[in-house]
Amino acid sequence: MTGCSLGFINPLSVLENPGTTAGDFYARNFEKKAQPGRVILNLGPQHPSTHGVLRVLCELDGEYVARCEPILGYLHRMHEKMGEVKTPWQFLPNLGRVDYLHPLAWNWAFVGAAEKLAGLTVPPRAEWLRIISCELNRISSHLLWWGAFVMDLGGFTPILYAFEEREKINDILQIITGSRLTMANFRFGGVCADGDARFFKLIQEFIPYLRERLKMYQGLVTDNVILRRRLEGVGPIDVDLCQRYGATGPILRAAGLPRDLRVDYPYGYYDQVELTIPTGPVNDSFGRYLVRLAEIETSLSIVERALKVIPDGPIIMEKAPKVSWKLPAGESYMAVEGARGQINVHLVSDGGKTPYRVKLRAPGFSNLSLFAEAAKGTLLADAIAILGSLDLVIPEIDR
Amino acid sequence: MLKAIWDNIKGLYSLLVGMSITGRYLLSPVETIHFPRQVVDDEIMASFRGPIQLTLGKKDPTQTRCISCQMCAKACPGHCLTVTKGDAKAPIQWLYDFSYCCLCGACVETCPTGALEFSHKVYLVTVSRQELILDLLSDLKTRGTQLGNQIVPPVPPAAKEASPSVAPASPSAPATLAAPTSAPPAPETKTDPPKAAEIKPDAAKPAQTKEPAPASGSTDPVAASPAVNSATNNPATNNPATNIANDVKTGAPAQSEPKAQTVAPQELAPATKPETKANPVANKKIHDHSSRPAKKRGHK
Amino acid sequence: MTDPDKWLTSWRSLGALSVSRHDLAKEGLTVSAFLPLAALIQAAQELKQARYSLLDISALEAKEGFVVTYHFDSLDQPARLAIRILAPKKKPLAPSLWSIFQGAEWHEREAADFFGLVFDGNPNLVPLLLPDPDEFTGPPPLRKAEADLAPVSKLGLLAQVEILDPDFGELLGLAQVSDSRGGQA
Amino acid sequence: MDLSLAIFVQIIAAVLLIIALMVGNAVVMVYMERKVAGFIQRRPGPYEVGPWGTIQAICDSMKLLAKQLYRPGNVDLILYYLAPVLAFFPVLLLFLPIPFGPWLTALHINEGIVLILAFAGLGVLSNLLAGWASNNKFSLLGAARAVAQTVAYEIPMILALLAVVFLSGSMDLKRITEQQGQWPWEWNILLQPLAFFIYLVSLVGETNRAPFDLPEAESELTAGFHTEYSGMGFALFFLSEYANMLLVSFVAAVFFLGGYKGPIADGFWWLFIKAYAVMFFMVWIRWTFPRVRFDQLLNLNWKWLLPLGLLNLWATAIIMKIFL
Repeated sequence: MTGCSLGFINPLSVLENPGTTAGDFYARNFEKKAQPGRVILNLGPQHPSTHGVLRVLCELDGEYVARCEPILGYLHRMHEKMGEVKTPWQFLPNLGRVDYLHPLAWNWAFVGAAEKLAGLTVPPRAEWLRIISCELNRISSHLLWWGAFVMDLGGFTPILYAFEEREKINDILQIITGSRLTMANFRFGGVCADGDARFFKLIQEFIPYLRERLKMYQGLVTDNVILRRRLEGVGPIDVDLCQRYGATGPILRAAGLPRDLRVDYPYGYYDQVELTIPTGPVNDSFGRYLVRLAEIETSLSIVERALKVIPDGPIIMEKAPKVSWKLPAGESYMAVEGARGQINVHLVSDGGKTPYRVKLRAPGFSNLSLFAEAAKGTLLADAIAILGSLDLVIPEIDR
Repeated sequence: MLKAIWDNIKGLYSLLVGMSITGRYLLSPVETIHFPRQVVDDEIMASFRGPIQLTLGKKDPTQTRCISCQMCAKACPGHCLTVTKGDAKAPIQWLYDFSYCCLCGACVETCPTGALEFSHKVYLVTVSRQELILDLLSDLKTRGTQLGNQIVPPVPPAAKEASPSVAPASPSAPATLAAPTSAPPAPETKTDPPKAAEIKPDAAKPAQTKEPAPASGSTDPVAASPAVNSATNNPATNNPATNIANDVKTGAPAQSEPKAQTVAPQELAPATKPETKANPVANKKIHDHSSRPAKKRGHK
Repeated sequence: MTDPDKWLTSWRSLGALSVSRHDLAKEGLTVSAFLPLAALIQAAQELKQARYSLLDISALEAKEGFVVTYHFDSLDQPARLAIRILAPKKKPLAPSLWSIFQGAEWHEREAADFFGLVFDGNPNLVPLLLPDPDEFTGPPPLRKAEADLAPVSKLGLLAQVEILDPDFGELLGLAQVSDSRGGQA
Repeated sequence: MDLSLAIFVQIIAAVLLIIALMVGNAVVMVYMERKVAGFIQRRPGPYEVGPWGTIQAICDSMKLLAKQLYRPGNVDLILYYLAPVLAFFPVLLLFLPIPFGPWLTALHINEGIVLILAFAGLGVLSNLLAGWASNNKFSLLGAARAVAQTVAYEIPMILALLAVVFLSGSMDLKRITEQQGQWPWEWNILLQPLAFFIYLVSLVGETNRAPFDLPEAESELTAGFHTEYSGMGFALFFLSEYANMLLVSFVAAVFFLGGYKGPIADGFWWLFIKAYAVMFFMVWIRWTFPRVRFDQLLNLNWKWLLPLGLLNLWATAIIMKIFL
């Protein structure tokens, strides 16, 4: 306690001698390169606008972010070690928890890698069920991103509207996956539960309903002049930046390159589905916003097409691998187009009970790495807008 | 300069459009379900994968189909299951530690005799980890006796997955050790016979509104009484409407958003002591997770 | 000449230890090669000019040493390839690609966290995902016990391999094999 | 105006009444804001406590009253505790000149608007002190923003009110109300629509309400200048924010919507209805729009509202010269 004298404490005392902040290891490490006259600010890990537990150390020059560095590891659970300790079948529930916004893409990546390695064939009905559930999951992930992004910019209501739609998708996906968030219904060689009549009826009702709601979103948020002014020209990310940092997904597409794994390396039955890849008119935050909303429309058309074509039949191959199934020796690299970009699993097995090495490549990891360069010299409010436009899910970044 | 003025006027118009939308929603009905008084439609919960439970015996519903072959205990990634084999094939104690379970379904899919299935219990809440160690045998007995008085039509070979969504609330086993029973244990619950009829969504029969919770005092939501002989007060009292014997509906009206059936606002049942019967093996060392021996992790 | 062949010839000129061709559908790669440590920077620069971007750096520990796989993918057409280096167990050192692909900084820091590799040239080699050294001083988590290590040939990293460097072949215990399926795994 | 004993007793009674009004208004406003926010977001809002959740706000204030006054470590003591008090008391003075009825005015002076505008600027001093004293970088940023914003939005507010003063020829609030008729088409809003629009925008900016709530922008500065306050300190800040809102709505009602004059029977109830209508509009805006960026906020003010205000004044003067 500083006594009750008129203790005039100058919170800016840090400016004269930067080395004095208590800070932890990372703050001290970050501060070595700080210039005097700058405030070191901790955005996170407990901060309302970092989705999950992300910490960004910023060096502020007034309101401008002179230099920043994201600090990771607050949500690190070491899924890759669990992959090496559990049998492939037991590792499946982990994949529902690596990225809880688009878990079915992670399921597909791991199960696809194992199927490619072991040469398992998946019956057609299961392939179409996979496409339907994965695309619906992508829509629910984009909806949550949309709500959270507008909340970062100050609008509190849209996220509640987005959650109404998410509830409907969760009701649909709960029929075949049994859970509403950490879904893990993919099995080696197929899917574990079949969609009954109610499942298809709910989807039939959901598609026109969501198209109707997207028009409302357009009026409420997309055309809103305050949002436009907050996003246009903020945080331009061009193709060179994407190439140097390995950013993929909506960020690369907003930069103008129509790169989509569902078209470049068609896995499952994606080659039987014609797919228009939306690329952003402009490569700033508003371009990324428009690309993701257009992707919701693409996913809806894919689900519509799949509903017409899905055949009857088994949902899993005959002698599907059981819990103690062993992966054959070899290496396989499966890439799946997740909501945030390329989800790649590098599966290496020496034929033992558990895989030898499971490398999970998260799209958010590379997308976030370019934030330090994209947010240099912007206002603090713009840095938060760029962070939101990257659609980050911290658990998948930390794995 | 003129263009700037025109932009601002268009901007003003977009603000008004935004306000008209929120204004319209201001007057439209509320979308959320008010939990204690309304419950999410059972048709939605029918496919929910809750904590696992033993399936009812074919001939005698209180007997389990488990032959204690330990296949599930080996398969479980979280080491949640402990099955102790009695002299006969049937197990004498079946412990399931829900605090380590990740609901992956490995046990359900590897069980050779189909003795395990997912329950649809959503409202399972306890005060301590100790109470999450559920004794599935006693839970099976209570559910079995629950159905004892209704002749169970042979379960049609509906898909194993769509098991009858029966999770009747029933107080725990009758005999009490010391804890004073505040409510007569013998419930006269009015439960409809759980016809495992396939849910036909399009039949336009109006859904029966759920009659209020059975008149008997205790609507103990945790169907399986905690195995450990702790006479702790069973905490989950503030959600009475949870495991009411939900009859299988024949045709929920076909609108899409989750129909909430309003439960008559009956008084919240007073908290009853879980009368755990003097369990002979209660003090036997149950599967102790605190030690988590490292060698188990290796799976070599 | 298709892209993969172009790379095979350029890697051969860089003195690749072994070059192998993969079937895209099964293993998700078109071509891959084991490069000596010195040639890594040069190969990465060539890939950057050809508009390739670095997807990830996947390290794993084998009996002979650390196999660090760099996965690249082109921005223009689907052509995913991988460059591997074999860092010896004794001094797990690898050159950093940070100067070419800035995104590599985090991937390298993650590999350093999990395997204890050192990437010289990485500007900020402090732990990325694991707690900072004051709190966490344990061994790198993904290292395996000696008994569990498997030889590289057994891990199937060498589909239709063509060994170019003889002592690299002995190191991996593979005979001098031209284009047939490599290794007696 | 000799300050005789009667006047003195009248002012003391008025101040006590005003404190009761402010506390009552805070409770009603908290309830209204949460209910309107709820229904816009299609959820019921407060529901449990009391019939339809009416006494939820009262229970919240009881909770805030009973909460521990947590104070971070190296905080500047004197300024830290002075800030909430300074936020609350100036607003008391602002309610004195407001004419609640033909004879129901706490302090009837003929320059009511000068008193109001003079003390309105004092509120921002408490934001600055709070931001500076709580030794938290986020609140410091919030305080700096609050000062710039309030100073900026004072001027268009004055210009808008000045236009009405031009029209009615006097600064006495009672006279201004008297000149407006009972029926809506006789109110000043029709004579000065542009002034009303400018006033509306600047009152949202003046009271730091969304979409201009930069000083306590949750997603950037966690809670701006009152991050480090809990319990009664936080309650005082909220009380003064809602009191400011009530005040600027009263001024809007008096100047543009005919004060206590209403279609059937004049009286203070009309003043309250109009004030709460303006406040409903402010709450409605808050839950619809995202937040503007700080430089856009100031650009809007200095480059658009100020010129418009001057233009409006100039036009009013010309028209009055020619026609009246």
